[in-house]
Amino acid sequence: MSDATVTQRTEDDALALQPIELSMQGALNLALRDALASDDRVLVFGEDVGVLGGVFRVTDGLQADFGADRVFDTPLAEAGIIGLGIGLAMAGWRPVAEIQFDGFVFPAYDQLVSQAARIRTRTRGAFDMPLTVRVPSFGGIRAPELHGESLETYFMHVPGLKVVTPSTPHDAYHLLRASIASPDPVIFMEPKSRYWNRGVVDRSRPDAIGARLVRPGKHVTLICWGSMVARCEQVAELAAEDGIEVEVLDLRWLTPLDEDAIARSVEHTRRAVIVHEAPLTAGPGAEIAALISSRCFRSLKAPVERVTGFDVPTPAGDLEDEFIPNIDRIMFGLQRVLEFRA
Amino acid sequence: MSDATVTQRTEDDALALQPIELSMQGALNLALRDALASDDRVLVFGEDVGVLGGVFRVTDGLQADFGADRVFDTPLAEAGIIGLGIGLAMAGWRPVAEIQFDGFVFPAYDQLVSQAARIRTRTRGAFDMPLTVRVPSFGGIRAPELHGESLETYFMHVPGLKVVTPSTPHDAYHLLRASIASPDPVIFMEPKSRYWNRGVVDRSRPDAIGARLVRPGKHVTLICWGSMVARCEQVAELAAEDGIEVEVLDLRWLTPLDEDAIARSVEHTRRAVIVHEAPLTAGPGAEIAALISSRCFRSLKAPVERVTGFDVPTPAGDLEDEFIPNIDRIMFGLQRVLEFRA
Amino acid sequence: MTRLGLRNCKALERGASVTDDALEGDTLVAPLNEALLKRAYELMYFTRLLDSALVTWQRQGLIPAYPPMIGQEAAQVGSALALDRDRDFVFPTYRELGVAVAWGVDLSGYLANHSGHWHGGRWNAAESRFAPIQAVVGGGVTHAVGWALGRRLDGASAVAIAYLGDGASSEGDVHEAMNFAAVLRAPVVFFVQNNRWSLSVPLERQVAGGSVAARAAGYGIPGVVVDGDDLLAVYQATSDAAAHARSTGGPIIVEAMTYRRGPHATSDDTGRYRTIDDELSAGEDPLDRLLATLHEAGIADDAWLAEVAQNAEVRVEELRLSTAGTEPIHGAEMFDLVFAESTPQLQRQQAHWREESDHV
Amino acid sequence: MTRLGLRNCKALERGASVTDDALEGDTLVAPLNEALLKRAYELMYFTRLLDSALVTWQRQGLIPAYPPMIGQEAAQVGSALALDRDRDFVFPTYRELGVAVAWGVDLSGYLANHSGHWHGGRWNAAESRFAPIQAVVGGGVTHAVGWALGRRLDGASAVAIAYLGDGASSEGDVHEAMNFAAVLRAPVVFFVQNNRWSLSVPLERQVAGGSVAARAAGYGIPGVVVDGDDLLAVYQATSDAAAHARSTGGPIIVEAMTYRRGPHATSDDTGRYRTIDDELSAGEDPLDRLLATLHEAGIADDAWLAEVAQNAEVRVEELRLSTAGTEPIHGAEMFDLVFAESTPQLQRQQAHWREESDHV
Ligand SMILES: Cc1ncc(C[n+]2csc(CCOP(=O)(O)OP(=O)(O)O)c2C)c(N)n1
Ligand SMILES: Cc1ncc(C[n+]2csc(CCOP(=O)(O)OP(=O)(O)O)c2C)c(N)n1
Ligand SMILES: [Mg+2]
Ligand SMILES: [Mg+2]
Repeated sequence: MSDATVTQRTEDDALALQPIELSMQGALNLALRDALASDDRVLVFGEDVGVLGGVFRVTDGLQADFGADRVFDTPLAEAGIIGLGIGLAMAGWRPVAEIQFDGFVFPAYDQLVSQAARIRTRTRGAFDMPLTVRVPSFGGIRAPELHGESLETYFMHVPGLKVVTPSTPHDAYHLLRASIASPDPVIFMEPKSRYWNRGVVDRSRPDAIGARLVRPGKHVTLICWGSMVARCEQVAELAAEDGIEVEVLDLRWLTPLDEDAIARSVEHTRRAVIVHEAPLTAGPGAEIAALISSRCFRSLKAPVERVTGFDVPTPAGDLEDEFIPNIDRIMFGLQRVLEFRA
Repeated sequence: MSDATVTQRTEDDALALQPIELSMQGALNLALRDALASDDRVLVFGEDVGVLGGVFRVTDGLQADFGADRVFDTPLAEAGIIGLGIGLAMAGWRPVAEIQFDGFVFPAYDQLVSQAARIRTRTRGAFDMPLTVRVPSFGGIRAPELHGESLETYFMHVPGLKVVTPSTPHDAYHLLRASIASPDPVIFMEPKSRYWNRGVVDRSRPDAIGARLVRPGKHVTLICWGSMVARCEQVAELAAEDGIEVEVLDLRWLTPLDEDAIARSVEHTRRAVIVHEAPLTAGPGAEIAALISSRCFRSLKAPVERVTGFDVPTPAGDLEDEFIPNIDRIMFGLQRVLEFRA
Repeated sequence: MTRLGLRNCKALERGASVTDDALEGDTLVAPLNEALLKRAYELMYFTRLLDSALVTWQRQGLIPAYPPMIGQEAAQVGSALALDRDRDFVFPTYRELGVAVAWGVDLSGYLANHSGHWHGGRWNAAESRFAPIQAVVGGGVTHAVGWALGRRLDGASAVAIAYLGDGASSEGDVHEAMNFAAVLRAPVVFFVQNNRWSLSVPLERQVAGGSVAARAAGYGIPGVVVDGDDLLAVYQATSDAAAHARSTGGPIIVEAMTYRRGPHATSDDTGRYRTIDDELSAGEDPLDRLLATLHEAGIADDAWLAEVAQNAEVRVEELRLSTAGTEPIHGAEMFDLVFAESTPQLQRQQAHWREESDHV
Repeated sequence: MTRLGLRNCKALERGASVTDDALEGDTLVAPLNEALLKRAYELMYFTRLLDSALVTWQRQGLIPAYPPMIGQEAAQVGSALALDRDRDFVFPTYRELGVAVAWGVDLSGYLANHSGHWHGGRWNAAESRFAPIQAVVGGGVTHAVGWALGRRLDGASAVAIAYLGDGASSEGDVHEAMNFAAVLRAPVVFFVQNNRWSLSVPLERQVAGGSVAARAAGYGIPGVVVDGDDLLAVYQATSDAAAHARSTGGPIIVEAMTYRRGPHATSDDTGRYRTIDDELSAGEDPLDRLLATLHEAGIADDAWLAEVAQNAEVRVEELRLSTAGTEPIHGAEMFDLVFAESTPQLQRQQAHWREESDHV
């Protein structure tokens, strides 16, 4: 290779790595594109991800650019999709499967829990399981039943699965790249309601480890992830008007939990509110609340609050706003912990 | 009917209701038998429950006595079994389905989560869903992989499912009768390791509501259910030798949780240890610990301890004892809460 | 294999080989009489109008989304008319407007699902003998088997009809359902609308072998392929199938070859995955075909047709008004229907909810 | 439908109708030569001895449980010998001792599963090209499809063989796997050991239509029924099937009709659900049948047979010793294999575990 070529290449790369403004959908598409380009063992498949480019267009154009062997549609069967991914991984590929909507993870659940999550253990490490499962997740888009579920618990409780969800385009890019690079199965939950929100993606600044401190504050910690982060930032903004300094922590990884980041923040603020869309009981907030209550036992000034979906089947569009934590409910949660007197 | 017949009947009934000593397996068999006899809408089905009488003989003799229309074998397909149960319930039957082992719930999980649990909501109450799903559960019998799983979380987080598990033959009888009588889907987890332990079943003393105080004590509450209750009683016995009075609470129902019983006990003892076989993270103990930490915030003298299975795939027989909470580990848990100084 | 009314069905040439060895006990039902033919046309006409209106209403923002069924009117109306509303039971998918119309389901209740008022719809599923809209592809097919078995055990000669698409046939649940129905003897008509698309995926990349009815032989049950755009053929095939299920107590597959002429749903852009040529392969419109039959038989004069059109328009307008004016369901109902009786947890959550959010 | 070596197979009379329209590209593999025949007999003999020994060891308390495969030696050894250990891959169930033997899997590692040392077994699954023991009925069949597709995409002419039982055929996963393999073109041999029982449930209450291979036609793929107790027939059918998969890149179903002569597992009591007459219907022992063939061909003298027996006994005794003496796996390994790298949570839990329990 001549020097000129190298220089050219480097300049292209540098150019390519300029920060760009993208929607989260665009960032995810770019991450898949870069993964496919940089590692020819990466495969992308699922229902309608090929020709159509996915119902949310996250895989738009990938089949055209990388061919129908690497980006392809499967028949309509979720267990088949995950089982296929497991076998592909065993054959040395790096599969990125899509389950079209959160609610349709369940037909594949056996393959995730009893198979994908256990291959490493079952084979005593003879096989890696670099399977990424992209799942458009959470509510907020007025979709039909089972198109707006929040499945954190269903994944967090499974030993052998990693679980992650981005809240910004930048994080979406880097977390998806990290998930695909992972030698372990990762459930990548994409917050549907944030697909079209834009932000700057800087590919030269990878950032995919642990939680992200979104906003520092000293009176109370708001713990959130995925679809709820933007709302929690709004709440923090509003609270600031009343002189309340809310620290907002975006967990990003639900497995493994960044316990140190959580504890550090709550040791500092001594109060915590957890916000999630999933139902309350045995929800993701249960583990986090239990953890804080234990690790910050001495410093905690009020019981940890959980502002969450209710213990009801996630309702239809018209009632969605009654179910998903809204600003009022989060505010009430803050108030409860701030006003609590032991 | 002549008076003589009536008197005879009454005497038979009285006789029939005499307390009897039975294994838990026998008590469950009797409960099914009584349910089949007293309500001709009850059906019992699953893999190998008919001719064979179930791999644990819980349905032994039922097909012979009630006929192959009411007690029958299905093909080997768990989604099919639960889907069948849903349809039978819609046709006015009261189905009692068996999933042969805990680990094989997952192929049916979609039918449980997205279907059975939601039929009432989806039809705005036009249909009850009196489906009971019996699941031989938990470890302790040196079984192969996926025959010793503890699935509480997987059920507790699902709005629309009730979840219960007995620890004694008496409870097994009454809780199963209550489950079958319930107009809502109930997951009935049978602790395999306790199938052959005997106890007195008194059918004239129904007791199926809420938690059960197994042993009163004032220094610390041990919270447990199903397979762990006997072990916790042993621990309490041992602790008593050191002058520590352990209160043992058998939750029985994981959904709905008997929060008042939990809070009452912990308000009194001011310390709590939760014991379960399921993995720690997002396990059933997370919800209970979060609950206690919140409701008993002022009185709690130490962080709630969770003595649980680890965040690893439930291991094989040889390592089972390393995974399931043993007496030593529970003792350490007690010690940690008792010695904690704020 | 039984093939009925195959006037215009390319897909059939691909050579499914279905045996009808097991097809026994059929009682041929009286062929469609004049009144029934006209009734079918009315229903199809109204269905078409309402289906198109729903697409418009979605564009106008009246409803959030809708999966059109244009082109499947003969398959849906023909099959529904062949069953007995007083004893049979329908297990629909999400694209069964024509079935709901022909079955007489309360349509404003039906539309509640597409309006985002209530998942599953807002009619009485038990009284209407029409299960809620099913969001999980293939998710309700095993329920049909359970229901049918349950009624057989009751000694009732009732049949369940399970609607499913070509895409649904790939789901494991559908296989389990068919095998269960055959082994346990459940009188189910598995009614496959093979509309040659599953969202963006064409039949040949979905159904190995090309035909769902061809799988019947593997279960030792009868399978029938029918021209799904021929109302008479669909009615006849489904009547025969129901009679078979009723008299033998066992299942049967009917595969109606049709075409999804519209997008998958209002949000879908078919231009991304199919060509005009694809769409032209749909063949003649099922409504036109039935109309031609009516004309041939000399039983449709202009006055009657005008009346049909007029009635349909009036009803569609009524539904527009009822849809626009439907009282939203009160949020409290979320909490009331989880269990037969509420729990302390739900009561507490409901109390919080009442205090902390604004409600209409 | 292709039927091979049907000497003694009642179940076949029930009339599965499988087409072999799609069976193309087959290269007939050289028939078993003398050396191979003798090798097959040795493997079957050894398998039988080890299988019986395992039942004894279970009774003696050496191992907790075991699912005997007695009677399935021809099906297992014949199919395994027909594949290529250097490029193909086996996806077994939990009853595949004969396959493991013929494939050359490290048997003391294999037995670790039945000894309760380690779920899935303790051999190197990647190097042996033999997936771990699968506890979920039907659970590994889709993996075979993925693996085979993956190798096809690599341009390798490698075949996956997925073992499954008659019972497994009822699971939705198996249907999804077959349809995927056909649609996506994955070179998989679905090798069904139809041993006429799924635990206590007989074939006729399990497999509607009576034959799994009969379902092949519905997927537009070839299906073959073979006398599973005839070593030659099994070998030939599986060789042909593998050649078909290798050359076309597509799947095929081979159904070996056999009989589960033993209990489902050592804990099982067959007297509760099947009669002596049932058991007699199993027909002639596959080992005896192969021995007769060897005798007919004049290639098995007493000295050789004695040597076969002697070698088998020595090896079984070695395995008894290794099984009795296997170092148990250290509990710490539980924590090491959850992820490629440990997490703080796992490290903390492991530390607790180390301090709070007694370990060997
Ligand atoms: C289990 C499941 N997976 C995926 C989806 C998303 N989805 C909805 S409809 C559809 C295509 C269905 O095709 P088909 O069964 O042929 O019915 P049609 O839409 O043609 O009426 C898909 C992929 C779903 N609703 N459920
Ligand atoms: C998903 C699942 N359901 C149930 C079981 C319990 N079980 C183990 S083997 C078996 C019967 C399997 O029959 P078949 O597939 O014919 O194989 P065979 O035992 O005859 O070799 C059952 C019901 C299981 N292991 N996995
Ligand atoms: Mg379709
Ligand atoms: Mg079998």
